[in-house]
Amino acid sequence: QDTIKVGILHSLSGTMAISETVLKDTVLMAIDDINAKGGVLGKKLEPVVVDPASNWPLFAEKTKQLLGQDKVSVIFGCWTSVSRKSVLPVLEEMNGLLFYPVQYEGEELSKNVFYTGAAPNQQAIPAVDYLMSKEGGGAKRWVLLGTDYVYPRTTNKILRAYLKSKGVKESDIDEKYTPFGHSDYQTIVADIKKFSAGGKTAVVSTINGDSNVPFYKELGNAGLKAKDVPVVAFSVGEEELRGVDTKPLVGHLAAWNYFMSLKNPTNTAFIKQWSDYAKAKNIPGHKDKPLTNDPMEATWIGIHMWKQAVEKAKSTDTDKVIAAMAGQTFNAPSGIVSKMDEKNHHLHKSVFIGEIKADGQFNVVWKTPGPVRAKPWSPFIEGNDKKPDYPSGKSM
Amino acid sequence: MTPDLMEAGAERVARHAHHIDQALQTESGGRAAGYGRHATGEVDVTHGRILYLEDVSVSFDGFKAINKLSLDIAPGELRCIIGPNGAGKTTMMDIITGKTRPDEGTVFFGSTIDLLRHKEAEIAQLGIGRKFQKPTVFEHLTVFENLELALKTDKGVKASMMFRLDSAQADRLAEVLHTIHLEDSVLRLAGNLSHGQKQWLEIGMLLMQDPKLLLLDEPVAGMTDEETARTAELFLSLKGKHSLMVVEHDMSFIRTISEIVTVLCDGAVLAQGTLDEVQADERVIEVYLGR
Amino acid sequence: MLSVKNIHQYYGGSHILRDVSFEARLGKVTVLLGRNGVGKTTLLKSLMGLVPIKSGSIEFDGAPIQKKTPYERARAGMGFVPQGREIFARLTVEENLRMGLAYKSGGTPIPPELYELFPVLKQMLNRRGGDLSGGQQQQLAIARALAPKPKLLILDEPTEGIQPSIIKDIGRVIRMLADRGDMAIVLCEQYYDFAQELADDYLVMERGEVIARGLGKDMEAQGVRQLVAI
Amino acid sequence: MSNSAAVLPSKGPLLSGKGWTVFFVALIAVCALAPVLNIMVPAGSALHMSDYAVALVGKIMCYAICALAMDLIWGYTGILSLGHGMFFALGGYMMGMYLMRQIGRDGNYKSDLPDFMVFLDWKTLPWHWTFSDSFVATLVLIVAVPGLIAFVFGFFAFRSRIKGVYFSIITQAMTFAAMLLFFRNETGFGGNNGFTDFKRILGIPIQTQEMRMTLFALTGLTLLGFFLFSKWLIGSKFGRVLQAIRDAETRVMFSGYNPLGYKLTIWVISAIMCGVAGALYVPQVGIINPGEMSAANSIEIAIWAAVGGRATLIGPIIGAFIVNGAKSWLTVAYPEYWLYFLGALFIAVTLFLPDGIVGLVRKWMARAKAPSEGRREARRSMAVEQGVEPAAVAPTPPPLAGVEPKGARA
Amino acid sequence: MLRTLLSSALAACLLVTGVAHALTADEAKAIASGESEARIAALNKAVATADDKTAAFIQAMSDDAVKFTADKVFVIKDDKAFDPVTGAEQKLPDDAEDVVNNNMMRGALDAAQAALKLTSKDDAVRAEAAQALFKEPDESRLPLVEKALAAEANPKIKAQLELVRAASMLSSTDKDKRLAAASDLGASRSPETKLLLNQRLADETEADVKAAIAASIRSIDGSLVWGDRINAIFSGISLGSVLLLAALGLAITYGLMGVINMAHGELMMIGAYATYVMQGIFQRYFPESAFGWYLVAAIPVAFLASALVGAVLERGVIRFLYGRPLETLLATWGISLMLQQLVRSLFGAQNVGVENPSWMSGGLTMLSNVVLPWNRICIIIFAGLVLLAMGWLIGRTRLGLFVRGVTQNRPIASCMGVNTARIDTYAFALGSGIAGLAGCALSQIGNVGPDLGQSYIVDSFMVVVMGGVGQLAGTVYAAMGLGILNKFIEGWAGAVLAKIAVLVFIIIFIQKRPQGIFAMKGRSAEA
Ligand SMILES: Nc1ncnc2c1ncn2[C@@H]1O[C@H](COP(=O)(O)OP(=O)(O)OP(=O)(O)O)[C@@H](O)[C@H]1O
Ligand SMILES: Nc1ncnc2c1ncn2[C@@H]1O[C@H](COP(=O)(O)OP(=O)(O)OP(=O)(O)O)[C@@H](O)[C@H]1O
Ligand SMILES: NC(N)=O
Ligand SMILES: [Mg+2]
Ligand SMILES: [Mg+2]
Repeated sequence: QDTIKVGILHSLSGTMAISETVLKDTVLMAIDDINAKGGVLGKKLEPVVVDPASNWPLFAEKTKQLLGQDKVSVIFGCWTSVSRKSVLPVLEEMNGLLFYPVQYEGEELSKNVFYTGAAPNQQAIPAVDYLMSKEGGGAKRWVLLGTDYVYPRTTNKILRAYLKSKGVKESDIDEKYTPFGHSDYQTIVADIKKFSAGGKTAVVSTINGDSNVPFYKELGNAGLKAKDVPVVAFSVGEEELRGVDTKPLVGHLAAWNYFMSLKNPTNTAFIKQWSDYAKAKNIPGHKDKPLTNDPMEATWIGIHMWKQAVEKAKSTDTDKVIAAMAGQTFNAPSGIVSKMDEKNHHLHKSVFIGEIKADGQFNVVWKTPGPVRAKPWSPFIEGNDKKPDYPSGKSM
Repeated sequence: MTPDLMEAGAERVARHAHHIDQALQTESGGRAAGYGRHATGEVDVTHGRILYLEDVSVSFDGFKAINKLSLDIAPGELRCIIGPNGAGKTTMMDIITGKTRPDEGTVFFGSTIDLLRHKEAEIAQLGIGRKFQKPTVFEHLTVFENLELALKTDKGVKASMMFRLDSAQADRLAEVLHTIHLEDSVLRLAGNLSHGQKQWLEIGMLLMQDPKLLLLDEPVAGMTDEETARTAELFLSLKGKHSLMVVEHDMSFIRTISEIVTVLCDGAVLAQGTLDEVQADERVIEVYLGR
Repeated sequence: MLSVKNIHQYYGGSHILRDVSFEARLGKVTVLLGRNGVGKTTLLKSLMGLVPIKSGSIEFDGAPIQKKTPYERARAGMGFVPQGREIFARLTVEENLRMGLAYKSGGTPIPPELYELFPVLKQMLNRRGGDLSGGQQQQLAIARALAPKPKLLILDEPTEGIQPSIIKDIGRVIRMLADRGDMAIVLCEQYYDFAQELADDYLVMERGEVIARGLGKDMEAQGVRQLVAI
Repeated sequence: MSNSAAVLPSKGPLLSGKGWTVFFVALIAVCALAPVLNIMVPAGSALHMSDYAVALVGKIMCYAICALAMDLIWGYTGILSLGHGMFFALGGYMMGMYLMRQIGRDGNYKSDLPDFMVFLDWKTLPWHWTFSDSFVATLVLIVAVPGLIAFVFGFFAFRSRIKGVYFSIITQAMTFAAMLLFFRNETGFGGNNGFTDFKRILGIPIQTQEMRMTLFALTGLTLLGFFLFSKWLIGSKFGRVLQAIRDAETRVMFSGYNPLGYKLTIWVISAIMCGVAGALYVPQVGIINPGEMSAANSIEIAIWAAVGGRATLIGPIIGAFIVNGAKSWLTVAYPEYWLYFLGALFIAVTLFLPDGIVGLVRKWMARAKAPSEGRREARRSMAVEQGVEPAAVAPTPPPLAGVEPKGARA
Repeated sequence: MLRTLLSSALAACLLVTGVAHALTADEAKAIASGESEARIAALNKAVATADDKTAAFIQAMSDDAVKFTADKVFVIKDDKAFDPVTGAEQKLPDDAEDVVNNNMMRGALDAAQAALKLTSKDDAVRAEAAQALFKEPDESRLPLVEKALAAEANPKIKAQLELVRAASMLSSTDKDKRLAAASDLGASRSPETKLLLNQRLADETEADVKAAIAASIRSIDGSLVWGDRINAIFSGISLGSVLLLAALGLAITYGLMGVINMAHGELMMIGAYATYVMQGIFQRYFPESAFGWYLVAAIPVAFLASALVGAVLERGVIRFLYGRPLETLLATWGISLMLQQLVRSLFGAQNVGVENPSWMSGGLTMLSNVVLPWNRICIIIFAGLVLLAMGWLIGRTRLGLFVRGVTQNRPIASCMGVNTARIDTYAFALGSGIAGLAGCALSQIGNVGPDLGQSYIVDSFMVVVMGGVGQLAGTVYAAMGLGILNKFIEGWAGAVLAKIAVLVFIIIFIQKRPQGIFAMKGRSAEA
């Protein structure tokens, strides 16, 4: 066997294709890059791309296929939490390895998964802190607005507990949900306006996917300015803003662990590599306007760390790689040396808060002094204090 | 649901059940009135009328298609109905079979069954069969299956799951097939028959249904003279055992079969009598026959 | 005007028309007789192009038309009253008539004679075609075919479901149209007396073949009535 | 009167001799051959049936049950339901609830309650979980819940004489509403994550090959059982009444049948079949969530039936296998282009195989039996009656092909 | 904090009134870089003694047109760098960084600009300045406001300035002033005032001032109720018009022609992408001033693009399927899959950005709390126009007559001399083109991506069916009814429950009217 197979499990069709397709290309770029530099353990990486088509049971089926038929050594994939939850039993049963690159709600820790996206304490909490600060506008009232599913619900549950601990009254928090694909935000924007007359208000948006564009368009046209009511989003990055006229949105915020606008040599190189790759591969959209975003960076970090771990373990054996992953470090495009936690399978990450600029990029207006360690079991959820901070079943 | 809502609901159900009971009583009330002279499910014709319409009216968007129509038919009678196009003949059949609800008036089957209280299927089960003006058969079923479906049996769901054609029924079916001249076509899909053949098939289905009252809307339209004659023969043979109401525009056909002819015009009876009588009626000549 | 030569036609493997030939003359009524299911409707439909023929030729006004689409035939001057009325149920009576004028230029008015012939249509001008009674619909179908003043009028059992007085009127109209001399008429009819009265020429079909033909005035003599009966 | 002239068709057996042979071959393949190939034959062997293949075929068999159910209601009765995904999901959720309870204290939070409830701070099981720890009750619910909901929905809809697209659209509204409802965390079905990470059934670990083969064989048996049942149903007069309803409902009423009872019966049967399929599906794919109720899923069920051939019982089963098999293969072989192939397949089937794949096979067989030169001509003529111009029909078969008149007169 | 900084700065400004002095390089640097608070302090100091250069520099700061290096600040104009002090053109060093303004800084910049503009000669500018100052009231600014008030001739601006004065006094240390301000502000009836009062209420300690503030808030609330109602109705109509646009094309392809067109959504998507392409063309080949017109140009292009695709589909696939509606479901489903993937291959899987032209951005302020977004207003009008045009075309023209005739009875229509094949193509293309128009309109309020169609298809079918298949008027009623109902329920039950409730409503409604709102009655319905 002269190649090492790498599974890529991102939806290329269906509702999630909008977000996931680019991650597939990121993995392919990384594989090209690694192969060009001599591969791993002297072997070339061979990508196996499948399309789970935004269908959750299909994610499980494809995982079975990747692990069972194609015998891939590792899988890079999933975006939504439900897709991850769907592949989890298969991974655990067949002892596969998944790198999951998206910010998520936590409350999970599997030995077979490495979480390279943010846990709530690496994204949501710092963002709220910032908005409460003088610099961030000193918000007193909060609208927690999300798409009706588990990630927003969990995040908001954690935030609610956190806000309460900061002395915010129940009546100063308004939690609202919209169905997936909701496209008419008139009522909600009007409600936010009304609510905001009661005191300095900030909106925390966990609106996901397709609903963001209509939401921001409505926001812009209804004249809610960031100065008056700032909106901080956890699922809106450069790619999502591609579809939006950002001029009226200047000043609204997003919290991420990476922004394309970060200025550092690693990022410059990363962006250039992506631009060149997109042009060379004729990737629609990106060939004319290449954009990078947080999940892309998380994917990029993930595959490189995996490579390092394989080299350290001198094997692609899952257990050995898992062991070797602990404490891996990598020069991340976000400008820090990102470290895989020794125990909890999550990356240490810096948190950045960016304000939207007129060109769809972000101005970083605040960042954590250094990388933050993930708390997958949020302390703001009852009972989590007793949870071990490492995957069960993992030999420590 | 809150308890009081549930209570209200229960009450409504009870009231409804009572209502149904009463309705049933009126239906079987015939038994009491008839002093046990006929079994349940039979039509009470003790008053000499199998079908009875009184002051029936119906209008469509303000257009009065049936206007205070009163008409009755005796058991075993073959009644011919004629009248100009648009007189309301088909509409009248729609009312009798439950397809159209009249705005006012009463329609009785026998002296006890108020047809206005029944749905189409119930009316058919009570013993009223109908042939439509435009032949309607089950196009994707074979001739055989068309007839089998029409067969007079229990038409409930469970019964049809368990149904098997017994030999008496098979004989009856073969007999009807012969009558309607479709023996060669038993296994053809009804949809592939010609217009006239469909007419016959529909009549055949009616025969299978063995209804007490047959409503026939232009049964010989599109038939050759010879077939028209055969149809006439058939109807005459049915007369007596069954009651028939035949709508036709073919005067020679009417002549061969008619006893009493009713002329409808503008939704009401214009004239009634033997064919010769009505043919002599100036008004009938004016609106219908022409000079 | 119309000349049909040796046409054959099939439905799903069964041979429906077998070597049918005939001519329809200008100013004359050609009557087509035959029992149920012998293929009369099929023949008329193939004249209109609604069912394609397998072989044979159809010539109209001196030009072969067997390859033409129905609308081209209509434009060439063929009018059709189909069996079973086939009016546009959800169009009003007036719109139905205007459909009849489809290939005429936009402003062509509906000929007022039609309303004289079928007064009921005038009364019901704004009612939907589908709401009319069976006989009224049949009248509408005839009026619709007459509206553009075709050169050849094909009628498939036009008297079906029509009250006697109007049948008489229709008979008179057909006669009058034929006698005007600028129209050929092909009439398929079950109503023997009506057919005989109008026939200039007649054809009798049996199992897809023409088994007898001749002049209308000879029908009685040649025992056509019995032929149709058998 | 003599009745010797007419030869009445006698009622055929449930399956023909050949039919029974095929049936038993399938039975053996599902219950004996597949387990042997999966468990006994070593993984390296060419004959080995991989776990993946077992999972895939098992899943598709569940889909085939749905397609069969769709055929009963759509193909035979002419009622297009765009809500069968909901019944499927309901059956799945009933099973899922049981499986969640079987996790016991092995979940993340080591609680008696399912994880998501702990996480949402629920202290007790909500009322609708009352029976979820009993396997027997679960079996009852799998049938009862979809059945009852179908009954209530169908009763009102059919009583109001809702037909055609109006019915299709309200069934679509029904699933859509159910999907949104199940998405909500408050509803108590785990929100959009639904249920996953099952551990055992009846105390037996679910992730063993034996358990998997058992579920597989069970699914196969159910499919074959439902097939026989449908065959019997359609062969009875009941089945013909259904077809009559499809063709001319008013005539059915005037013949003395009350269509309400018939429609309701077949509707409920169809829903229950879907529910059972869903219940078998969940332990095999390991997840159930509201996505199963999306409009597209229900439409796909109809598509399997159409591809295979409506109003043929075997067709929908074949259709489910072909479409899903193609999908599984194409999403791996051509992950970026597979939608083109699939889309083209649907278009091709409608244009060239109006009666589905089974229709095509039947036509071939009929042609082999009675080659007739008039056939193509006839096809053209019918197409023309459908309003297509002669020139355009050359490559297309007639809409009614396959229902060749059986005893055409000479 | 911001407020105290500003006040000290402005106090300083008052002390040295009239002693304007030119911007210095150090000032510019202090404003452009460093910690926000220090920058604001520097800004305010500069404003106090502002001259034209300072004003221009502050303007450049707000426009994000300033860069800086460790020791120098540059103003960027037309890709060239200038020295803010001298105005001379400079070479921009490679390590120059963008100035970063966060919301706080932007607030300060706005206030500073407003303060500078209060003496402008242009009424509009002054009005805007007064408005801006109202949002950042401060007692220390009173003298400035008083002065402006004294000089102000325009009664409208004067009224606004009086409000600014009241707002500035609201946090005065003098309780009487606060009391007076609280009751004065009750007359302003805008949400901004309410916000000010609420903020004060949180800090206020005196009971009677509290009572006065609460009374003012109540009176404001009372007058805002009407605005809320108008908002609700407007959003209902607006949602209704979106549904209507989405459904109109389907009313032809499905309602009239009987094609269960699952690709309808994708035809809308094509219209939206056509709009996107037109935007690109305008960006690339037309002068910037013409950009606003791209949407106008996109309307016919979107129509034609979708109509063309529709015509091709009709010719290639649909026309073999007339009379077999269920087959059209299958085929068009296949088509929709392919079109989606085609767009993914051509434009990428991600959404593309379509901007509102400037004349469609922002909103029309009707009442203080009623801002009707222009894009929504335009869509309502557009939907109305499309509806009228379509109604006329279908109901009043010969083409419309033929379309209706042909779709009812194809063979007979052809016997009447109608070229049915052509009419079918026209009709389907027309329906598709209208879908394209809908896509063009939707690009102005929502996503443009490969999934665009999927999110509307279910809704459009519901609207057409609920209205009664083939009933244009019914479609209109259904769209508006569902839109308003949805928004009404959303107001008190939230979006998710509203959607569920609307679906349940549809189910129940159809029970009552099994053929839709405008059911065809009588025989013609069965034929
Ligand atoms: N649904 C309806 N809407 C409007 N008018 C209707 C409707 N149904 C029937 N009519 C009208 O009612 C009248 C009676 O129609 P009906 O079909 O009963 O006549 P008929 O006597 O059967 O005529 P024919 O001999 O032509 O069949 C006609 O004028 C018809 O136009
Ligand atoms: N679509 C079809 N498919 C197959 N066979 C058909 C079809 N239409 C008609 N036929 C058959 O073709 C033969 C001729 O039918 P046609 O309609 O031409 O008869 P007709 O002479 O007009 O009869 P009628 O007097 O009853 O109208 C009949 O045997 C009929 O069963
Ligand atoms: N994990 C998320 N963003 O669904
Ligand atoms: Mg009639
Ligand atoms: Mg005929």
